[in-house]
Amino acid sequence: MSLYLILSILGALVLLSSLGRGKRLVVPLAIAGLLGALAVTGMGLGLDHPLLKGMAEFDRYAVLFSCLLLVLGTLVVLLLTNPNERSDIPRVEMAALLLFSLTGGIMMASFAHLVMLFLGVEILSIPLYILAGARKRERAGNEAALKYFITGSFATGFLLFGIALIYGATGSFSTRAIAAWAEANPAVFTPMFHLGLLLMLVGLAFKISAAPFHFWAPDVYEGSPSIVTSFMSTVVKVAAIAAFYRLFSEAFPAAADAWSWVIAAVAALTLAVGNLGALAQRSFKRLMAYSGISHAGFLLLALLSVGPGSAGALWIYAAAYSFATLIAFVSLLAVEAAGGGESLEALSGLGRRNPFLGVCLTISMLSLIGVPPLAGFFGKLFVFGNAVSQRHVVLVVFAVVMSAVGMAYYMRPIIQTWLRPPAGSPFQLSTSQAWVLGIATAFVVLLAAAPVWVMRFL
Amino acid sequence: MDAYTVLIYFLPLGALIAGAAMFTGNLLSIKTKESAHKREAYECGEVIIGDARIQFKVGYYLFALLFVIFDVESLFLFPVARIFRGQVASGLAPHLLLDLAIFVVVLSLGLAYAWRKGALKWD
Amino acid sequence: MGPITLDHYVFLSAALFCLGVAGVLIRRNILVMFMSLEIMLNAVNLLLGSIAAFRGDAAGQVFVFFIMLVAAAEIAVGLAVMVMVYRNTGSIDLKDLSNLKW
Amino acid sequence: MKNLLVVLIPLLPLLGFAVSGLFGKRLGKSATGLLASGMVLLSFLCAAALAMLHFRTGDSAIVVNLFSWIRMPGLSIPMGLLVDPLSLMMVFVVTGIGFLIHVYSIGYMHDDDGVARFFSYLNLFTFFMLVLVLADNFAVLFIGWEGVGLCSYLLIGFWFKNHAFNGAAVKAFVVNRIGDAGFLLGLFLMAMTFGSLSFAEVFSRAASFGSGAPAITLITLFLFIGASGKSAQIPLYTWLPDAMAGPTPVSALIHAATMVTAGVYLVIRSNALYALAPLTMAIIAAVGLATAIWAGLIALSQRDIKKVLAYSTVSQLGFMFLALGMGAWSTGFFHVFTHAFFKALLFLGAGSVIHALSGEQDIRRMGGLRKALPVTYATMLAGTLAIAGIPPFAGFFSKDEIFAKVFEHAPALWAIALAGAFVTSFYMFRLFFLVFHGEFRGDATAKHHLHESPKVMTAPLVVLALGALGAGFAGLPEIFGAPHWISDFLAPVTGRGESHLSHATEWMLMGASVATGLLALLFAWVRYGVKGRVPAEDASVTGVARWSLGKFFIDELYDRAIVKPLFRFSAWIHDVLDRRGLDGAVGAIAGISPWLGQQVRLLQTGNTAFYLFAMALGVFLILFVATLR
Repeated sequence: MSLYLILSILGALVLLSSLGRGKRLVVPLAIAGLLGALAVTGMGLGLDHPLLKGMAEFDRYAVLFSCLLLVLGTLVVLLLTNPNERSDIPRVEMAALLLFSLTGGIMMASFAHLVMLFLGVEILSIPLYILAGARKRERAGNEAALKYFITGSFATGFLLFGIALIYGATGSFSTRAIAAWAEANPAVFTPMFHLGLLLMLVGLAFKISAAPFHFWAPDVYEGSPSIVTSFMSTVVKVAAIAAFYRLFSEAFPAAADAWSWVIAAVAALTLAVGNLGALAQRSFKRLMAYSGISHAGFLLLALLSVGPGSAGALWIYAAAYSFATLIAFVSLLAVEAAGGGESLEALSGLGRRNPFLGVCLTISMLSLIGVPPLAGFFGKLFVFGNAVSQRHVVLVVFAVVMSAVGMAYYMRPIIQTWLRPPAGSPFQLSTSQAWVLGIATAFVVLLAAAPVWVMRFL
Repeated sequence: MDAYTVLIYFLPLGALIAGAAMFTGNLLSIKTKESAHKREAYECGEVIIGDARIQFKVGYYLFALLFVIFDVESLFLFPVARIFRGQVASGLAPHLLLDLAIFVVVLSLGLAYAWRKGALKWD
Repeated sequence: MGPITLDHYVFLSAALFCLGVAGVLIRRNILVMFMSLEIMLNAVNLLLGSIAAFRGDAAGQVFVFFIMLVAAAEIAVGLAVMVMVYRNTGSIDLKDLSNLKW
Repeated sequence: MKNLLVVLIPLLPLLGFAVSGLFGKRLGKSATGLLASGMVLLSFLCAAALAMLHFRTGDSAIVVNLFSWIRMPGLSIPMGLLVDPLSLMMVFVVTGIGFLIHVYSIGYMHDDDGVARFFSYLNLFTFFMLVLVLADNFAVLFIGWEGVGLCSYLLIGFWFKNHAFNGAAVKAFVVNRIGDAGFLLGLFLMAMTFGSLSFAEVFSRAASFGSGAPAITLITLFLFIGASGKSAQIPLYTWLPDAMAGPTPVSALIHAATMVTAGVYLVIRSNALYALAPLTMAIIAAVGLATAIWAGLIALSQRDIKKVLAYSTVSQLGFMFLALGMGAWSTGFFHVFTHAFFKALLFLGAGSVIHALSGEQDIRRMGGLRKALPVTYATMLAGTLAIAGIPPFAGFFSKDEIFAKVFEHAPALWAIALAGAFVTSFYMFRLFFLVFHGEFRGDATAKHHLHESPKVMTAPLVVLALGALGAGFAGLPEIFGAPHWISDFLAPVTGRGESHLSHATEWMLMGASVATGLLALLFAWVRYGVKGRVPAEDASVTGVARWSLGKFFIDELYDRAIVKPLFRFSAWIHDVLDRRGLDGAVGAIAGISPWLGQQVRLLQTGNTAFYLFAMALGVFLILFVATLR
């Protein structure tokens, strides 16, 4: 049974169970299901089996990214069990929507056919349009949902037009057939092919919030409930970059001349916008939104240097980024629950209000900066190393300078946490939050041991 | 004379006919002053009641949305209809029926959900 | 003038797509923007359908089904969001929704 | 046994960090202080035991591989520690002087609420510094490098409690990270060129490249950018004076004795690479000399006691790099060694003065403190004589050795460096006389409050003063016939530098530098000791009217011809070039990035129509450029 089926049946079950009694058991059920799915995937069952007549393929790349997505998804669903979580949509329905969205993400990591890519993108996005506005009565939530919807559909339009043009040029939707066509006609890329390629790139660049298609991200991140934002900035970003890499490394490697310059330009712009924009933020949530944009830039660097080892680098970077980001959002949730707001000042003296949280947050920020020996350092090491070996030295230098700027704003939460007087009395974390924090922090620390394993697996 | 040449003749001809009709109408009709009555919508001579732009109940949108989704879902039945004869000939009819049944069950589950959530209640 | 070729369809759908984009960019009424988004998607449908027809390949037409279905689901969510916004703010003008910024 | 000792050296401060960080509140102030100091002392003793056990027998190095950290095709990095003469000496400096500063902090921070936090940071810093010096490859070194930076920021910000995290701190981060970026690029290049980051492998593989190979020049340049960030060299020095906002023991430990010398250590450690890159060496010498003079000139007109010392640190680091630029590795290290003693002493003395004056740092409000603070006075005198290069204090020997090396390679540079030494001696004695001689210039309450610091603070001062007096004898010049202990000890790492100067020349050089130091002392004495001038007067032009002929004609001539222009020049450098020019230029990224960030932020108008428009514009631009290609 494929992962898609497991997850969508799980989602449907959770949704339908909201009608009956025993709702309390539903979210634990969902978590158990997710862990089961993770076990099935992690053991490599169904590895390299084409699914749906070759429209999807669980190769090693897909398995690795699916595991990451499943772990992240499980952690976010686990956060849902926190009793303080407030929304106008029943928790069970939120869990179901998250599961559906996760299914879409996994489709994006494992597609071998553009229909699956399109369906994955949409299945990922549509539940999120709803979730972004989960707090129906708050204008911020309304605005976030609407902005996300309009910009998202706009981008989908470009993606689809691109797909249609690629189909027109190559006569197929299958990534293999497209790659074969591109290889067979290396010199004469028709304008149709070229245009389709670039439009698809635009559509996916929107999903990872790369500049100049990033404008939605800060507003939507800010307006959505923090728990949804944590999902968007981890699962969605990982799924989008996984799809991006999969598409360009499998379907269009032969046409690299046609797209690598665009990626380079977009990456540079994204790095600048993300890092500089974060510098000027006063809200921690918005700061993390810009941090997400800047890391999209770093992730694009991995895309730029497609070759042996680049998929592993991408995975390590994505995992390091998303676990650290998840920690930041759990901190935000905990501080919000303790009566603080979303501003940086709300983190004041966090180290004394809850030392465990303070330490986890500090580790997360240090990993995002790229301090060794945390996971973020290895992500940067491999991504930069690959890019340098592909002769993108200027871009790497720029990226390193921008990560220097990054240090300035990632230090601000740390400074707030340890050097400022407490903004309130000490508080307890809820059990689920403590678990999520512990697990995510363990990943941030232990992923340092993973590179060898990941590289060998891929 | 191919398809486009016809178009070239038709465009001015159409414009001419429409213009002529309006022109003769203008010549023949009786001129009246502007008045509130004159600016009213024409409803076959009846006196109109109320504004045409009224607010619909939100429930109407719910129905409309549900209808649209289920309506469009039925699209997927068309390709099945297209290959049905061939499948039956090759003895795969039971498989096909099973697939269709699953499809319909999933749809009806969705409908049941909407129903239980009270989306189908008019008030 | 020769027979109508695939290129004609490509240009037609490209023009339609651009119209949709222009509509989204110019209009401020959310409902009209939704319609423009639909025009963009329909341009894609037209393109896929005509390519499929010219190539004699059903895949493109099946893709159209998927697009129509997903578009319906998407727009249903979009309309729901719009209704929610209207209930809270009493407006479906995009200008009125710009409180999240900087 | 030896391996255990090696591991214990960094581990003990880490343990101290954990304990005082977790249980500091419960232990109480003095217990935390004792614990933190004790841990550093223990790791000093471990190092001493190691030296006794191992280095007496003449072996050169111990390598301890803890575990394999990164292992992939083409690159494997062990988590390894290396103890060789160079790192052992550094460990002694870090733990020895670190211990004294810890002890001093018990007294200095006594009234502060965050004592436990303070000591846990200090211990963490010591841990990272030890990792830095004990690393056996560049990656581990980089961990320590980043770690000390992090602790340094935490400690600078220690008293920033109620202030917003301001632009200056952002600047400090960014300036430092520009250096780190250079370091990191150097590492990448190194990994690519040599396929390894371990010291031994890199150095042995580099030998086959030959002198002046572009790859090596590039690597060494990048590493030097990193070094100049950490060690505050032109143009990346501007963060160090700002860092003085932290507590004074921090300035002594991190921003004078240990962390800022990490850059010097890096270059000495990589001497096998630098020896192959003559171009980089020339750049280092030029940057070092320029920094030495430049920072010295700025120090002339500073009025904050810690700022004077900060610029003096920058200037002394410049002298160290000058030595390194001459290829005199052990000489550079010798100056690191002596400088650690006298600069830590000067900072702690300044701290004692500030403590006595309840936080006053402006030297115009000091004066005549020698009676109230006798111990501080005496020890500060030792420190000042040492930095001014008056024999037999420590600074004389190391500075003299630098000058001899410079003279040997480039006599012209020697003359400039000598001028730098004059400036050094002058501003230090200016500070000394202004603070301790003359009449007290503060208000009555401050005068009433004056008191000598407690024993726990003065004891480290005395020990350091003995160090400032005696440390120089570890490296006696060849002409005295005694062995040059430091140079001999370091020889396995740095090689043995040969001197080709005749004895007569050496005597001449020594005489010149002593004379320069004494001359500056004399000028400062006349100006600030006898005539009791205060900086405020110097700056005002009306003072010109009160000049009269015939009193001290020579003094006035000197005043008019040299001192005034010098002061003006100094003020000009500080105001125009330093504040607006260099600071602005370095801060090009640093200063401009908050502004750019603001622009990016304002671009986010909240208007969805604009977002859509931006997306469409992006698509259009991409397609447009694609058609042009």
